[in-house]
Amino acid sequence: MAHITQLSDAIRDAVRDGDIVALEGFTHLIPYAAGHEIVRQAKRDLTVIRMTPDVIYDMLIGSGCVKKIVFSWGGNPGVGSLHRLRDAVEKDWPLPIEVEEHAHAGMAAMYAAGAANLPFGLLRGYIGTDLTKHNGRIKFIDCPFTGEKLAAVPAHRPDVTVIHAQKADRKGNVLMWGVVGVQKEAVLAAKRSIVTVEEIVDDLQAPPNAVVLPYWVVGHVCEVKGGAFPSYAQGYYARNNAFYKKWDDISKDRESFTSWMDKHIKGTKDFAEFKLSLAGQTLGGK
Amino acid sequence: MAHITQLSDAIRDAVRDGDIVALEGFTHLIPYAAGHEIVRQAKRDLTVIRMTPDVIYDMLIGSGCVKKIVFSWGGNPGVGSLHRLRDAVEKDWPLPIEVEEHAHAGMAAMYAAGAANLPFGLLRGYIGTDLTKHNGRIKFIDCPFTGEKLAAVPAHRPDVTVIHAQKADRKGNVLMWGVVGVQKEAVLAAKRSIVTVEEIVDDLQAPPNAVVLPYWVVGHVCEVKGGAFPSYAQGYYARNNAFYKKWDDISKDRESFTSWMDKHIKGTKDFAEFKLSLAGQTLGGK
Amino acid sequence: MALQYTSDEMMTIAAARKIRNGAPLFVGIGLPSAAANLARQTHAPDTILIYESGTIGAKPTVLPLSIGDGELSETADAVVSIPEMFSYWLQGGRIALGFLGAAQIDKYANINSTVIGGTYQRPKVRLPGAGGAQEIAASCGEVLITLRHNKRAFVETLDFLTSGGYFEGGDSRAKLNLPGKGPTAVITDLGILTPDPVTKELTLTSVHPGVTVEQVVAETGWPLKVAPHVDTTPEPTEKELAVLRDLNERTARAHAGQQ
Amino acid sequence: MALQYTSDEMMTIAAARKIRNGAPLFVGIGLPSAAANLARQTHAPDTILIYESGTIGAKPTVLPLSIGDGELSETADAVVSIPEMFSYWLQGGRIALGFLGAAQIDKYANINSTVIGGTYQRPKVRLPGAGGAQEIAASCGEVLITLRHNKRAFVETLDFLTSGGYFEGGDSRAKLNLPGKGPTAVITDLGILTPDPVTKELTLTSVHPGVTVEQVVAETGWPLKVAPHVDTTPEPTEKELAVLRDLNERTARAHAGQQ
Repeated sequence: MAHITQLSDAIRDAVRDGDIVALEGFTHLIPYAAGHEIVRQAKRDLTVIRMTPDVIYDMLIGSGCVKKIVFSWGGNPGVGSLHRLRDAVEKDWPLPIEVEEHAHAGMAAMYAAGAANLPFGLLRGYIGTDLTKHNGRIKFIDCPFTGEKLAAVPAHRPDVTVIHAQKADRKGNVLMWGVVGVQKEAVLAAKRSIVTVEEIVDDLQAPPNAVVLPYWVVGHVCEVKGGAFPSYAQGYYARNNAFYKKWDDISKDRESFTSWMDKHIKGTKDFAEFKLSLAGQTLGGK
Repeated sequence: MAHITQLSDAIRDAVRDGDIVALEGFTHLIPYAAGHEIVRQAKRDLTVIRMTPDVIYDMLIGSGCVKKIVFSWGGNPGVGSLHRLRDAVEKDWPLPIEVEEHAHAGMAAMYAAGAANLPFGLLRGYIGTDLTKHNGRIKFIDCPFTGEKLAAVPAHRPDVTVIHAQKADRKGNVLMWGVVGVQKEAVLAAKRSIVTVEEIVDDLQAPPNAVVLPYWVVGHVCEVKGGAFPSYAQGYYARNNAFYKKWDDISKDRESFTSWMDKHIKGTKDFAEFKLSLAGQTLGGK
Repeated sequence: MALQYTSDEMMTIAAARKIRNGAPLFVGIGLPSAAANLARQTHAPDTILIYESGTIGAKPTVLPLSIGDGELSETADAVVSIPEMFSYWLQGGRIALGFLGAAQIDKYANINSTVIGGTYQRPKVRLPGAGGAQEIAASCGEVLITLRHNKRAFVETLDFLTSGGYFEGGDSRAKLNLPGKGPTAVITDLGILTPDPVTKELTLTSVHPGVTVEQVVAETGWPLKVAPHVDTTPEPTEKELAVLRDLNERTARAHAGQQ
Repeated sequence: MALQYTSDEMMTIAAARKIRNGAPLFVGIGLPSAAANLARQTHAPDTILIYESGTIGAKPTVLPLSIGDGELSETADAVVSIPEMFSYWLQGGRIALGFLGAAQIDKYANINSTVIGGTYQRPKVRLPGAGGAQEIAASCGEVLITLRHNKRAFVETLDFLTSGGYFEGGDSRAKLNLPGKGPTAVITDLGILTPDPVTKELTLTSVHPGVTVEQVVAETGWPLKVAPHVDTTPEPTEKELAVLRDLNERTARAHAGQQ
C-alpha cells in the first residue's frame, strides 16, 4: 500500500543491508536519486539486479555497497565501459564482486516470472552459448508436446525494487510512459518497492491502457524532481549525454571517482543539493 | 503486411474450409460483422478458438460452420446459455461438435505462447480439477529449480485470427483501447489476420504506449462501421444489451434460429444490409 | 418496525458484509458484482474492484451486465490485457478475495459449472464452463461462494469438479500447494456455511432471519453438518437495503436505455 | 572525380546497402543505427526500425546515443515493454534482420562481447556482455555483423562465445534448431565476408576500393578463405556520402545541445 514519504526515509526503511535490490530503468527513467541515497546511507552486501547496469550501478559498486551483481549488459550506454564495475571484476576493488550473468531475454523472463508468481521463466535462449557454462541458474527443459529444448531461468524476486516514474497521484497510483522497460514487472516481482516521481498530482490523467501501477501494489512514493538525471524523463527533460561522457573521466581511476563521490554524493544531503553542487562548476568539478 | 480491402474479400481470401480460426474479443470489440460474413460464405469444418465464445459463435455453430470448438467459457454474457452450442454438444445439431475445453488462464497462456513462438505456455493451473481428465492437451511439468508441479498447455497458432478495433490508419496500423482482451496475442499467434475497424483515419493519434498493431503484422484491414454490434466499441457505441437478451429467444429453438439467420444474415449481402434489416422492425423479426 | 426484503437481497447483503475495506476483490457478474458495489457504497468504500476483463480499480455507478462493460474500463485505475490480468494479477497472488457462483457444490466446497447429467462428452446440460473460476479458486487469498440453496445444487457428488475448494477435505487442498487458502464461506439465500477448521467439511453456522436449521438441512443433498450454536444472520439494515435497491434501480434504468 | 571517404564510412554504407526496403530491422547503437537510418533515407524508405528498448517503427531524425532515446519512442508506431519486445517480437520471429557488433569473431561467425583474456571469473578485460545479442543471433531471420578488421578481433579461438553464428560450422547450427538462419555477411572496414553455403566458414567475397586481398588476409587471425573471384565493393555514391554525413552532422549538433 503506497505511502508518500521522503526519499531518505524510504531508503532507510525499505533497503536493508544484504538485500536483493533491483533499480530498474531501460535507458529511460533510471532512478539515480534513489541510487545516490543508497550510497549516502552506505548500504552494504547488496545483491543488485538490473538488465542494463549503468552509471548508477558503477557508483554503487565503487562505493562498496555491492556483493553480487545479476545483469545482462553492463556498460556506459553510448560511451563505453563501466570502469568501477570492471575494476571490481578484474581487480576486486573496492571489494570482490560475484557475477551472475544472463542475456536480456532471460532477465526479462525472470522478472516476468516473478511478477506472475511462477518459479521460473521459459524462453528460447542461451542454446549453444558459453553463458550456460558459467551460470548454473540457466537450465534446460523439454517441451512436453514437441520435445524441443527450451531454456528455464529462475524468477527474480527482489527484496526491493526501485524505479523512477513521471507522475503519482496523492493516493500513490503511479503513471509512466515512453520507454517503460521492465519496471512494472520488477515492482510486481518484489516484496517492497520505492517509486520516485517527477511530480505528485491531483489527477494522473492517464490515457486509456497506460502503464499505471495501482497504489495498492507500490510501497514508498517520493517526489524527486529531476530524479532520473542524467537519464531522461519523457515529457520533463532530455538525457544529459554530456554527463555520461564525463562519467568516463570521473570513474576512470579510483582517486578521481572517490573524490567526486565524496564531494557530490556523500558530501550533499540530498538530490537537490547534489544538483546544486554540479551547477556551480563544470561537470565533475575537475 | 496490411492491405485495406472489403470484408467479403478478406473472408474469402483468408478464411478457408478446415481452418483453425480465432475470432477474439473479451466482451468488447467482438468481430460480429466478420462472423456474419463467415456464415454468409458458408465456410465449413472450422476449428474455432475463443476464450469466451458468445452469440457470434452460436451463429457459426448453428449454421454448420464448426467442426471443433476450443474455449474456456461459452455463454451469453449477462443472459445465460448459448442454445446453439448446447444443441450441438447435447444433440449433435446441426452437426456433432468436438470440444476442447480449458480455463481462462490456460487459454490466455496458449495465445501468449503462440505470440512468443514458444511451443507451450506455463501456468499454475488446472491442478486437481476434472478438466485434465477430458483434455489430453493439458500436461504437467516439474519446475527444474523448485520441483513444483506446473501446468503446460500447447501454444495456439490459428490459421487466421479475426478481431475488431476502433481505428486503423491508411497504412494499416491498428489502434484499440479500453478492454483489449487477448486480441494482440491472437493476431501475433496467427498465420493470417483480418482486422475490422470502426474507421480508417489519416493519423491514429495514439497515446503513448497504446495498444497498436503495426501494419506489417496484420493482414486484411476492413472498415466496417458498427462492426462489433451488438457488443460495443468504446468511444463509438455502447453494448446493445437488448439484443443479447433477444438472442435467447431467437436461438432457443432450431426453427426460429434458422429463419432469423436466413432473413437477417444469409438474406443480406453485408453488415450494412443486416443493420437495415433489423432497423425496420422489432429485433428478431418475430 | 420490521423491514421487508427478499431472500436474494439477504444473500447479497450477507455477502457484501464479508468484504473488508481496502481489499482487492475479483468480481464476477451478477450477485458478486452487486455485493461488491454494495460494500463499496456502504462499509467498504476503498474496496478495489477487479473484473477479469482487465479492469483494475473499476468504480461503476451501475452494475455491469457484462464483465467488460465500458463503464468498468472508463472508471478503472488501470486496464490491462487478459494475459496480464491472469498472470501478473490473479496468479501473481495480488487478489485478496474472489467470488464464485456455481451450478453444483459439494460438502468440501468444490464446485461444478461445466456439465450436469449424462457424460462429459454427452451431457444432459452443457453449462458455460470454468472461465476464470479455477484460477480464482486456486489463487485468490480467500474465496466466497454464493448460490441458491436447494438439493439440485448442494449435492453429495459433483457431476464435474470445475474449481477446487477443499477437494477430499482435511489436508488434501494443502497437499496440492495451491496459493490461496480456499473458500472461507458459502453464502446462500438460506444461511451461511463455513468449512470446519480441520476436516474442511462445510458446516452451517448461520441461518438468515426466518429460516430454520431444519429447512437448510432439508435443502442440502448430503447430511449437513450443523454447528453446536447456529447464529441468526443480522437483518439487512435500512441503509443496506436502500443502497442495494437504489443500485438495482439505477442499473435497470441505465440498461433499459441501451437498445 | 573520385570521392574522398573514410573506411568507416565505406563500412557503414556497405552495411546500409544490405538492408531490403520494408524489412523489420533490429537496430543497435552506433554503426547499425547509422546504417539503418542511412538506408531509410536512401534506397529503403520503408525500413522498419526496431530498437530493443521497445520502440517499434522509430523514425529518428538524428542518430540516438542510447537505445532508448526519447526521439525513438516519440516517433515510433508502437512502444512496448521489454518482456513483450523480447517474447512477442524478437522471439516471436517477426524481425527479418538484426545487426551485431563484436569484440571478437571466429571463422564461423561466432562472436564474443563478454570477456577478453584471463578467465571468465577473472578476465583481463570485462566487456559489457550479451545484452540482446544472443537472441538477435538466434531469432532474427538473418544477421549482419559489422566490426573493424584486425587480428585482435578476427581470432582463431574466441575467449568466450557470447552469441552463436555457425558454431562448429557445417550443420552444427541447424542441429541446435535456432529459428533464424544466422549471419549472412560480416561487413568490415576492409571488405565483406560471407559464409560458405556448406561449411559455413567465412569467405572473403568483396574488398572495399583500394583494399587488397592480401591486406584482409593479413588482418585476419586465421587462414582466411578467399573466394575464387573477389568483388570490389562499389564506391560510395555521392548521395550515400551526403546523406550519411548530413546525418552525422545533425546528430552531433543535436547532442552537443544536450548539456
